[in-house]
Amino acid sequence: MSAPADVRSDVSALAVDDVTLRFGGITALSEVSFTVEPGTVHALIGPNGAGKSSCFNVISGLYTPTAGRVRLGDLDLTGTAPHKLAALGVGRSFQNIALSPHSTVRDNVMLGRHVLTKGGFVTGGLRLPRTVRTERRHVARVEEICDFLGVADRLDVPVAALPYGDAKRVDIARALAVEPTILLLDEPAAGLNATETAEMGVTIRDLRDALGISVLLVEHDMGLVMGIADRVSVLDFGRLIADGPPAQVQSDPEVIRAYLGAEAE
Amino acid sequence: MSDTLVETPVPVEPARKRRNWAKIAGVAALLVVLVFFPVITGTEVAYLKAGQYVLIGVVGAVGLTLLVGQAGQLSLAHPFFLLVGAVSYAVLAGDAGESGDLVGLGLPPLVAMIGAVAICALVGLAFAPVSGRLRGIYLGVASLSLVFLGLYLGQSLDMLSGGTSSGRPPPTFEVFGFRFANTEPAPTIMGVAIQKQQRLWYLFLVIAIGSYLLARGAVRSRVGRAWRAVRDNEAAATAMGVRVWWSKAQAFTVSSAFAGMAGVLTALWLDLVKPDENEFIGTYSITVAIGYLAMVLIGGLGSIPGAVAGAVVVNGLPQLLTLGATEFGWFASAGAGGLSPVLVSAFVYGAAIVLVVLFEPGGLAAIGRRLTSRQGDRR
Amino acid sequence: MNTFLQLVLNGLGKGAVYALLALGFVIIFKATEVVNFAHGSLVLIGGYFVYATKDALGWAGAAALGIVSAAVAALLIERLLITNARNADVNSLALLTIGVDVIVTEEIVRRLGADIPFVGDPYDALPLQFAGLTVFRTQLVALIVGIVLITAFFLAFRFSTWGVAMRAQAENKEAAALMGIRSSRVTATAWLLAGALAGVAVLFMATQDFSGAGLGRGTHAIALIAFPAAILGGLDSTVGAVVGGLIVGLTEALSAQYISFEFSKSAVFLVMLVILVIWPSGLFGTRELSRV
Amino acid sequence: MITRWGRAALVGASALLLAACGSTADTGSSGTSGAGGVKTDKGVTDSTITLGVMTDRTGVFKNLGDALTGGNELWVKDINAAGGICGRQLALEIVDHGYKADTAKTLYPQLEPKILGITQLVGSPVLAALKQNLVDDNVLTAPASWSSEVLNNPNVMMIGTTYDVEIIDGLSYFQQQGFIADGDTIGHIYIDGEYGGNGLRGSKYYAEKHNLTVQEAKITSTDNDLANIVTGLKGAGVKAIVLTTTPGQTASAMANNAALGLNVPVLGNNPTFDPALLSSPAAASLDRLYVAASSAPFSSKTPKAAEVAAEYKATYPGRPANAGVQAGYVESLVWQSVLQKACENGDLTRAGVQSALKSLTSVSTDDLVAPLDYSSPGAPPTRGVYIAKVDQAAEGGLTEVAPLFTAPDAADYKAPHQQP
Repeated sequence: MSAPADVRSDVSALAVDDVTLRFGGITALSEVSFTVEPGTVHALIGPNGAGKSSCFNVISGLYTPTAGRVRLGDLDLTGTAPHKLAALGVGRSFQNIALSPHSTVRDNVMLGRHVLTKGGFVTGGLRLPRTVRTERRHVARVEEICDFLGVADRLDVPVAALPYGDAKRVDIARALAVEPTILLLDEPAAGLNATETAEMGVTIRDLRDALGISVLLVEHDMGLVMGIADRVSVLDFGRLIADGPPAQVQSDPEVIRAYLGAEAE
Repeated sequence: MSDTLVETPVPVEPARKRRNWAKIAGVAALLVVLVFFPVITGTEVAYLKAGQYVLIGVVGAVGLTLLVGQAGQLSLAHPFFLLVGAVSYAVLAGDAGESGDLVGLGLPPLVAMIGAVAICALVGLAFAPVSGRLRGIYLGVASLSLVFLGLYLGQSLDMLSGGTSSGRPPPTFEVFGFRFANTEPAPTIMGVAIQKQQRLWYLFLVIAIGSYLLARGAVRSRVGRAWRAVRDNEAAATAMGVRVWWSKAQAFTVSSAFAGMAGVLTALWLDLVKPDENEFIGTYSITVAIGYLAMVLIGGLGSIPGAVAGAVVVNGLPQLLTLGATEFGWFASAGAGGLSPVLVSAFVYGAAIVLVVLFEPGGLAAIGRRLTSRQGDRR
Repeated sequence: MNTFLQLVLNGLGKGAVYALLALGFVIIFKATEVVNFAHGSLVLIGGYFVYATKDALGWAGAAALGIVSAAVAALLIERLLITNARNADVNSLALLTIGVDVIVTEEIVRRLGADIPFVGDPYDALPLQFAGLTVFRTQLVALIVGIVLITAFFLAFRFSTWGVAMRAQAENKEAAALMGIRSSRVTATAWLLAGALAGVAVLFMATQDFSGAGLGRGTHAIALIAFPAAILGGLDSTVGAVVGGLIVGLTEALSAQYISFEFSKSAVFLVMLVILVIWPSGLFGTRELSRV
Repeated sequence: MITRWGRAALVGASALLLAACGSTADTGSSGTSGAGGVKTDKGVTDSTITLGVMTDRTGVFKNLGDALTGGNELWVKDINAAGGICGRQLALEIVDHGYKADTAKTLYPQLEPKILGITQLVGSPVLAALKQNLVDDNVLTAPASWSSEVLNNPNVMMIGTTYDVEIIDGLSYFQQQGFIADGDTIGHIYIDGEYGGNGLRGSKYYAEKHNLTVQEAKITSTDNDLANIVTGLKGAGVKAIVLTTTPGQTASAMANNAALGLNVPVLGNNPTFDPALLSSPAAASLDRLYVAASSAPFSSKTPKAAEVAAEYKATYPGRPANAGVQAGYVESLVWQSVLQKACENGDLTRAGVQSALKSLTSVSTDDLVAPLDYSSPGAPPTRGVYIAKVDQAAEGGLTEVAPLFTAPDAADYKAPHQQP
């Protein structure tokens, strides 16, 4: 497997560089390093409690690492306030769908355009023709994204009324609406059945191919990961124990031990 | 999310934009009635007065529903901002008073009105460190402190508020030389003289409609989406680039500004700015805080049309019942411990709160939607 | 110095009653996470029954009936309204209790009519003097009753099956249910006890010594002052309720003298505000009211 | 968004409005001649004179409101039995505002066209909110409030003396009795508002004259526990306490005065005492309370007061009995003098009533209050008070300890809106 031919020039590598994270006496991450190459689908896996979420949260700015850096191309993301990441081209989805349940699909996905638009209470409230025109343009783009994710026929439906699988897609659509150069997906297949998981895999590859952006996913589902990832990093007890193409990682003895050990627990 | 409040569910049926002629006709008819209301009431100015009072409620309730319903911050501080708005208007536009011991800057009334709203917005912004840190009921009770503080400050700073004794008269409102007072000769509409009360009606109507449209626009735009996102999930909002603390502070600021405008209108309506004598009964009291909360709850949290309906119930009902009491002899036994208009209104809105929570979290707005079976207001 | 000591005495006496009221908020909150805005109307219901039956039953009988009726009223609110609002979250339920409170308060005040009856016959306005200080008998009795009841609650929380069940439920509702703890019984008991506490409190509140006024709107207002007591202590902490009650009583007494009387109520709320800004869940509260 | 149809509707409505517009000089009627050649405008027909009552029958002052209204109604009954005034029967138009300014503000335009003037208006927030209306419409009003602060309103007809004057007279009495001396400290507990503020003005004036220090304690009308305040006053070593409070607050002040071992004499304004206090837990501690008032108490031996009280009890059994009854009756009695004078002048218009009032220099009210002089606007119409002391044995709980008098300091006192 390889990166698609047409990687966008503005997509840079996301580098996790020697990141250590401690809470009090507990070390959640210990000198973890890996790089998400531009235009690749990169998976971060590991048994429960391996530090996947901690690592994900360091990248998305919720935690500041005790040591080490996170870089996106030339930009140092370490310690950047989380709300600033979207503007820097980082989009993320959530494991347990974090949408506004009573708002429509369109409304939820439009939130992704927040950093791409301007305007406060008064400009928004007045609905000046210019604001309305801009808004219409963004709505069109959002509808396009929703179409891509296969939820275009549900635009006016409140999220609470959607089946779980569709809601997950809306969550990803919202992350894409940020127009990210790197998309962070937190367990995109969690809660999906086998068919839906397979479809999700196809969607992730498709969107990478179509947009030429990088994707970093944290995932439990081995089948999905091995099927779509260009590269896999494996964490165990806060350490990186393997990093390479899926086939190589799959056969790594330490990875097998970690997973079996975890399952034997 | 443990701390979102009840909210208005939007109907499930998808419907493309389709022009609903019945609705258009209804709104047009309503506008005509509102515009000709002074003609309809004619010499029965009391009913016009009641109508003005409802419009004040509309302005305040629209502001509160943005804060409580859209941004998910429970606030009981609305009366405090009404007071700040009323006093600011009197200070900015007023003079030193008969005894010469009041602070008055003598600015043009229109400037004073805008200034009063701006002052309320700033005071609301100053509360951001508290409103951004507390949630749910904790924020509700914390915001109640402002009502107590307002009472204390209103009583202490009588050079601003005029004191609880006699208060101070708010200067007559005027725009570009047009005074909202009785004049000779007066313009007429269909034979009805447009004097002070009729003029105030139009002023209040324009401000209420403006508030309504502004709020509705905001709710449908970027700022409204950010509020709802922060209300429903702060982490997700943050990931989408929303500065959570600012979004919260903004909601409190905006809501305070609406309350401030309602305060200015209250002063003009009463012809008086005067702090209350105690914190339970009065124009800026806890009763009023609960009244405003009732408006937004009854109307359906977060719904702008719902806030209007809530204002009609909470501010309109007691006024109408009182007028009916003298005109038609209702509540004859009120004095002897029977029911009085105020009591009946309190029962109605108390019961309405209970029923809304029990059976229809979407409030009157949801009921209205169901009746007209039209599409939701795309909150 | 005497002035200061006297103020501290006044503050502690009132603080004991605030603590009883705050404990009522806390018990309900621990069991159901609902903040009961209708507590003031439970107080009024208890007081009203004392007033209505005092002549027929004598003070003791009426007091017992008052306590029972406040408890039953609380139970009714829980059974008829709270449990039927299944889809509402806890904040909505708190708002529901505001609606209940408006109705009950208005109705009781209407029923009282022109009367503002005092309900503390056996101990009211018979002060004890020593060393130049005055102890108001109502407050002394309130303090003793408060200590006894609060101690009893602490013991009950720790040792009784109900207390254990309730703590389990407060920790984790699902787990408690799995362990066979019947949630509805625990909840109902919590409301019943909170109502009874309100019924006890009113026996001290509508007195000359405590509030200077009989039963009426003012009694309801006092319950509102107990709100900051519960919140600044931490809504899920029984210790917090006691400490909060005393802080409110002392803040009120001391600020009345050393700042100004009219500031004393604002002072209570400002103290609460400062505490909340520093500790968003109160002094002893543990429940994290936010999550990321 | 202001949608296209929304804009269309707005434009349409505005167009309709413009089409309907016109302009007219709205000439105010200057009165028409009615029966007996008397000029009249609002509230007076050939057969009836209607006066308004804006009272509180459902709010915090419902006891007072009911009693005042009872007094007004008794007077109407009496005067109509005696043939009315100016050949016309008297009628009342009664509205209940529940002590809410917003309700009163709406009720007023409904009431105003029907009445000549107002014979009872309860509630200082209500009076403040209606001040401009009363001036605009020239409605002569007898407020159930005795603050000299409202005398800047030319349409206010004060019945009796004002709170500030009561206190000045009362403190003069205290000094004469030797309770206080120049240089002492006194406490003054007052409700913030028109009532308390006016009472405080009296003690401040007296303190300045006699070098007293006043320990002020501001409370609201719902504060009923004054233990902390009295504790503070005791600490300050006050020789006397002045109260401008509600009866309930008086009870608390008196109870604490005794309980805390302070035991100083206490001076109260007229409204501080209510006979119901005698059956409250504070009853035993009331004996140090002195009340200064320009009107006689409910149980007064004054023949007219006794007659009104008896008539009230017979006519309205079960309605609250307090000094409000006589106060209501006396409000209407003054109106009676005004109306009779206006009738003599042949002018029962609102303006006519105003000028009739200003020509009255000595309105007699059968000794219910001291004679009233309305010829100097802004000044209280009388400065005389009775001093009464609480006495469990006396009917109504008050014994007169000083007959009607005006202290020299009270006579010299310049009320806030008094013309020089």
